[in-house]
Amino acid sequence: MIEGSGINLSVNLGRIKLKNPVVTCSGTFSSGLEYSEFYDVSILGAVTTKSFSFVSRAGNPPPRIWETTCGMLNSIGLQNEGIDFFIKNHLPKIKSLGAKIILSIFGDDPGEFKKIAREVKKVESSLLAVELNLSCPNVKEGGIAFSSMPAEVEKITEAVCKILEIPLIVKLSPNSDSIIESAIRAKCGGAEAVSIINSIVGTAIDIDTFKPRLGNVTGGMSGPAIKPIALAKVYFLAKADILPIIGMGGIYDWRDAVEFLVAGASAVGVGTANFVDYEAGKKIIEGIRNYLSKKGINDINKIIGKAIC
Amino acid sequence: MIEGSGINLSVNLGRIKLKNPVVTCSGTFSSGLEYSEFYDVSILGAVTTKSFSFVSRAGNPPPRIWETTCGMLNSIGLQNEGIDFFIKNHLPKIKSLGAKIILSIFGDDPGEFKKIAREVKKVESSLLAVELNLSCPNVKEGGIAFSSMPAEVEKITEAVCKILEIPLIVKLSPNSDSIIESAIRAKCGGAEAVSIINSIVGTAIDIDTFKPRLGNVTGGMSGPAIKPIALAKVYFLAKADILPIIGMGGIYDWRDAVEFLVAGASAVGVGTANFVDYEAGKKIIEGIRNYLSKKGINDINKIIGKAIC
Amino acid sequence: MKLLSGEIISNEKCGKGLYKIEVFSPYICRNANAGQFVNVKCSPDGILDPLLRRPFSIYNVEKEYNVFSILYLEKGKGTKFLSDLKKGSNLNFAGPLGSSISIGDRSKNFLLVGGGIGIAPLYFLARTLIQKGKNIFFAAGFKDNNFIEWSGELTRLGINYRIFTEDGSWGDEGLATDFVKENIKKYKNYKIYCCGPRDMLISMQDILAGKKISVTALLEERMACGVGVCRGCAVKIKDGNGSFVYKTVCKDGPAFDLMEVIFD
Amino acid sequence: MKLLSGEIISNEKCGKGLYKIEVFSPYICRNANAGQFVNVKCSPDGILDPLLRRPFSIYNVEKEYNVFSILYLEKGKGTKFLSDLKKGSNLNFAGPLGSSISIGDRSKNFLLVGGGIGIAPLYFLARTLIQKGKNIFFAAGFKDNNFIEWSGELTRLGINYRIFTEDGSWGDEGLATDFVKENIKKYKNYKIYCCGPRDMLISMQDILAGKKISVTALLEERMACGVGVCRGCAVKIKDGNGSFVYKTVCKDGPAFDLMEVIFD
Ligand SMILES: Cc1cc2nc3c(=O)[nH]c(=O)nc-3n(C[C@H](O)[C@H](O)[C@H](O)COP(=O)(O)OP(=O)(O)OC[C@H]3O[C@@H](n4cnc5c(N)ncnc54)[C@H](O)[C@@H]3O)c2cc1C
Ligand SMILES: Cc1cc2nc3c(=O)[nH]c(=O)nc-3n(C[C@H](O)[C@H](O)[C@H](O)COP(=O)(O)OP(=O)(O)OC[C@H]3O[C@@H](n4cnc5c(N)ncnc54)[C@H](O)[C@@H]3O)c2cc1C
Ligand SMILES: Cc1cc2nc3c(=O)[nH]c(=O)nc-3n(C[C@H](O)[C@H](O)[C@H](O)COP(=O)(O)O)c2cc1C
Ligand SMILES: Cc1cc2nc3c(=O)[nH]c(=O)nc-3n(C[C@H](O)[C@H](O)[C@H](O)COP(=O)(O)O)c2cc1C
Ligand code: FES
Ligand code: FES
Repeated sequence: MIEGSGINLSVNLGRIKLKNPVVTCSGTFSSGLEYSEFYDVSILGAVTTKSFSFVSRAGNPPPRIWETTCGMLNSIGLQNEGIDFFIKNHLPKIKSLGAKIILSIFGDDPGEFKKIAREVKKVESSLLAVELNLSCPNVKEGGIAFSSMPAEVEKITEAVCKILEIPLIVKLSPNSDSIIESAIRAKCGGAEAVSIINSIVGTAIDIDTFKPRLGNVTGGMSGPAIKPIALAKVYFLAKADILPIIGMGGIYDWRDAVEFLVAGASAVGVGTANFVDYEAGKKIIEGIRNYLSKKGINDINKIIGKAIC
Repeated sequence: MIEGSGINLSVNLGRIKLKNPVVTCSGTFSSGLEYSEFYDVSILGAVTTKSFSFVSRAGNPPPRIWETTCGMLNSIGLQNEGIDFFIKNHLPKIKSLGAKIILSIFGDDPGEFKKIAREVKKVESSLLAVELNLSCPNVKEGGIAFSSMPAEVEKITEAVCKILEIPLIVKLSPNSDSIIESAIRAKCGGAEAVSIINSIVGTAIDIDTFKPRLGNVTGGMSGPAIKPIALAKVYFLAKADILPIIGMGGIYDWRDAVEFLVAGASAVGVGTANFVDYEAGKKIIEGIRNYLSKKGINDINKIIGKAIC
Repeated sequence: MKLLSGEIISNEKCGKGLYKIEVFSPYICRNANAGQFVNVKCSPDGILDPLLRRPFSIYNVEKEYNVFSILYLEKGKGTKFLSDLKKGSNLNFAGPLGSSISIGDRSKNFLLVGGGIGIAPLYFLARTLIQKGKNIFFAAGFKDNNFIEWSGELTRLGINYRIFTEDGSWGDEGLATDFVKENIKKYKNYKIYCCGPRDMLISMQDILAGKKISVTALLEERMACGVGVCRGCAVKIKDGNGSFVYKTVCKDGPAFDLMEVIFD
Repeated sequence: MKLLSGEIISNEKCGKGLYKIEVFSPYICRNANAGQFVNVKCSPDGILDPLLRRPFSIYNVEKEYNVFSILYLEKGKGTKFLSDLKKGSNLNFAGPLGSSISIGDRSKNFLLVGGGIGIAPLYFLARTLIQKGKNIFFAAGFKDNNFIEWSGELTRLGINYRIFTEDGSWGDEGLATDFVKENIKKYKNYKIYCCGPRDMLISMQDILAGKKISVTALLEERMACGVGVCRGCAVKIKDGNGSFVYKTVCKDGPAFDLMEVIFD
């Protein structure tokens, strides 16, 4: 059902070739192993792993989750077991499932990014691409992400680019004005594509205790509530025509995914939706295919950016 | 029920004294006349009018409204009959209802703001305050608001401040990094308080026609979906302790209102909620009073900013 | 206009995705006039998806029983919620909203042209006209025979009517507007009211261009407030100076002089 | 673990805001073990408020009928939605999630200490232990007598139990934990399982400090995914080096060695 039927779903983001435009969002799919119990994750365009740092990180104090109206806040704080753990434990398993992998990495400074890249170097042929998470809103309370410092974006991208041969994706933040400038710098640094958006800074407060609902005071907001905001960011960046875009933020079903493609994203990321509908990724791929088939469109590339005027 | 009971609900934002902290958001309550059919609008802390410009404005082409998940986009484009119409037609009526009035004004440049201010001067004793809308996201497609140019914020505030004696509120945009800087400049210019947030730039696209859902391509997002984002902006600005804040963005019920107060807002604005529950303003005042009474708190000022650490 | 809660007396299917809901409300029955609508909260208490209220024309008012009704098509999540509501539970709505159609004493003959669910407000109008002893012809056009079960209600009015369907499965094959076009001479002294899809209204404009027949259309537009404050439901209306102004469907309308409406 | 849809066999009130829902699911009945939970979508198809699934312990499994059940308290909008679900409609849930409690052959005697709705997973555990021929004592503490209707189910298990209520309106006045404290010597050779409010678990830690009695607690934490991918449901667990690691309630738990849990 997914393959065949004469409709082309494959997209290219520079050197990154995806058999269909649906990837998972970093941090919402782990390395794909859990969800592989619900469906064959190799049908996805790619699995984007959660962000790994050089050494393991404990993450933020709980509570880490707060549900908001049609959205959620998280302050996970990049809890992860470190890049070596990923390489030794997750990578062989997820590879054996046949999934294409985008590895998300995160560092506190350009130096840490380089150190991770050197580790990744050893297995880069097993990976489709590396995504540089320059935009986590959860590290410090309201902390500034690299993504809002365009010069840093270029520096880090360039540094990693010198080490790795596989394509780089730069993940940018909606929490600053500088998406376009940062995308330009990412391109200068050698990136192949950008992912937008990471979660939006938000908070919630308990009116009985007067304490924040999250251990880390603020968190990153994601889910259907933020879709119109994410879509506008994608639309404007696509219009600026700098690098291919993986669009994400609030995608819940295939209609949302198509909307991002039409707005100019070359691929889409499914995040929070995975928590609500464990089969979201699969259903979105099927939905896109049916949509194209009903519309008599034989190539997904024909709708990408169609709304841009 | 609303008055009496020994609980103090009155708050001061500099020279602006409100009998309770609940005001309406500009553009969501017109001048209060329609809603006065649902309840006595004089019970509100104040009615903030929609934004008036010097001469009338036709507004943006329809469609102007799109519903999003737990929120909405609008691209009204500041349709209004001009400041003279307000002064001659709305002002006498809303005054006769006993409502306190915050007049929102909007201009294309400092010159227009001055011209409006000179008209307003004639009736300023009838007004509680003037709100300078420096942050409408709907004027141009993705247009830059004054609010993202701190120097302009100061210039306009100062210009109006020289003309009017009544307090000024400056309404800022969430669509830029510069809220804190703009608030500082607003203070330098002589403002008494800031209102945050105006609506957030967003869009939606019709996947059948590939056209944007709004005549103006992008619009301003409002409603419950944006609450966590607005609350974080209020929290950080309150922490910076520059000017008193009227907090708004997604407030739907009294719990939301209390959350904004606890986060550091000295007053709250009710916007989109008016469209869903025509009595929202009234219910929120009652809800806040009951909450304080149940908690045994006799003065609302005791909870303002309680969450700031 | 008031924010109200009324008991649902019945909520029954009368076609594919077509329902009629009857609600107890003395206030609406006392105050509503043809052309007005109610704005309905289409989610349970405390649930905000869908967020905005949904506008529905008042389809009928039965003063004897203090019951008014809405005829509606299931389209999306709001109307899905409505169709699941059980008899005996309460409907949260506000109304009557919009301006009433004022029926002068001068006109005697009325032609009502409805397309699809657009027949809903015209039904209330027809009942009002009957009470005033007017002469009415009702031309109703549909895609197919989905409204056939409903048509009993039309028959019971005892007025002259004709049904047109695009697929010919019920009544005459064709469009109600084609019928109007062919017979327009007959309706010179009629006042015309129409409600239906945009294309139908545009056809009516074409047919009536230069004809000096009074024609009122009931318009639809996406709404946020429903009470005239947000300016969301703007439609372009000619202003006499060759230019236009934006008027609100929810407050200035839904009824407008069709020849003044600019569709673009 | 699977994403499932199962017919609701019954959904009945058994106390103020307390309900038991029975759902047909051969898969859950085949695969679920004590300590596991299901993650339930608590809004209609296409409606996203509330957005996230709600976790509920599996309360009972009746293999003969392929029916499992959840005992739940109405708290907010998710559980309100649940309580409105009608028999014959379908429940959208995923499970069984979390790790199973493994019951070794060595232990013979089990003390179960439940507080409030915390008795739900312990009930399934008790049934499992009974099947294995274990000796069980169930100490259940409540605020008031709201669970009195439910207690018939406990009686029918035919095990020894005692009920404590804070207001003395049912069973003995007092806390289940005070009972455990006073009688701790009796339970030296017991394995203890407890589930209930945070304060109860902290009391249990105090009571058992230094006692070398094996005690397992079933924890709760706000969840996003429920399957171990988001790290949202983190709890602090001692790591042996005097430090701690964050473990997930949804995958590593919900059952943890209580003496290793750091509440701060
Ligand atoms: C003045 C007026 C009177 C109406 N009278 C009737 C009636 O008597 N019977 C009936 O079946 N329908 C009527 N409609 C249309 C009705 O409001 C929509 O079908 C309904 O809002 C769809 O809601 P939904 O959630 O099911 O669909 P969705 O498609 O999920 O709605 C999404 C959004 O679009 C808006 N919307 C969708 N369709 C329309 C439309 N045609 N006009 C305006 N807004 C729309 C909704 O209000 C909502 O904000 C009327 C509309 C207006 C403006
Ligand atoms: C492993 C586990 C097992 C549980 N088993 C049961 C059970 O058998 N019976 C029962 O009645 N309840 C149980 N709970 C608690 C149940 O999940 C909450 O009562 C329910 O989520 C409340 O949802 P709501 O929408 O009604 O309330 P709301 O307060 O509106 O919920 C808001 C948010 O908080 C979360 N939340 C609220 N209370 C809790 C809680 N106590 N623990 C975790 N998250 C919470 C919700 O999931 C949601 O994201 C269990 C919780 C966990 C973690
Ligand atoms: C629980 C959670 C954890 C996340 N962790 C990461 C992460 O480790 N790295 C990253 O780049 N983005 C992370 N994100 C952001 C998502 O990848 C995505 O950009 C964002 O959630 C918006 O998409 P959505 O609305 O579809 O979830 C996380 C999001 C959530 C909800
Ligand atoms: C339909 C609509 C029109 C608005 N018009 C104005 C306006 O004229 N001036 C202004 O300062 N803000 C305007 N706003 C923004 C609101 O005042 C408010 O800042 C924003 O909607 C966030 O609050 P909410 O989520 O409670 O609606 C408008 C918002 C809406 C929804
Ligand atoms: S819907 Fe707000 S003015 Fe008509
Ligand atoms: S809820 Fe996601 S890891 Fe537990």
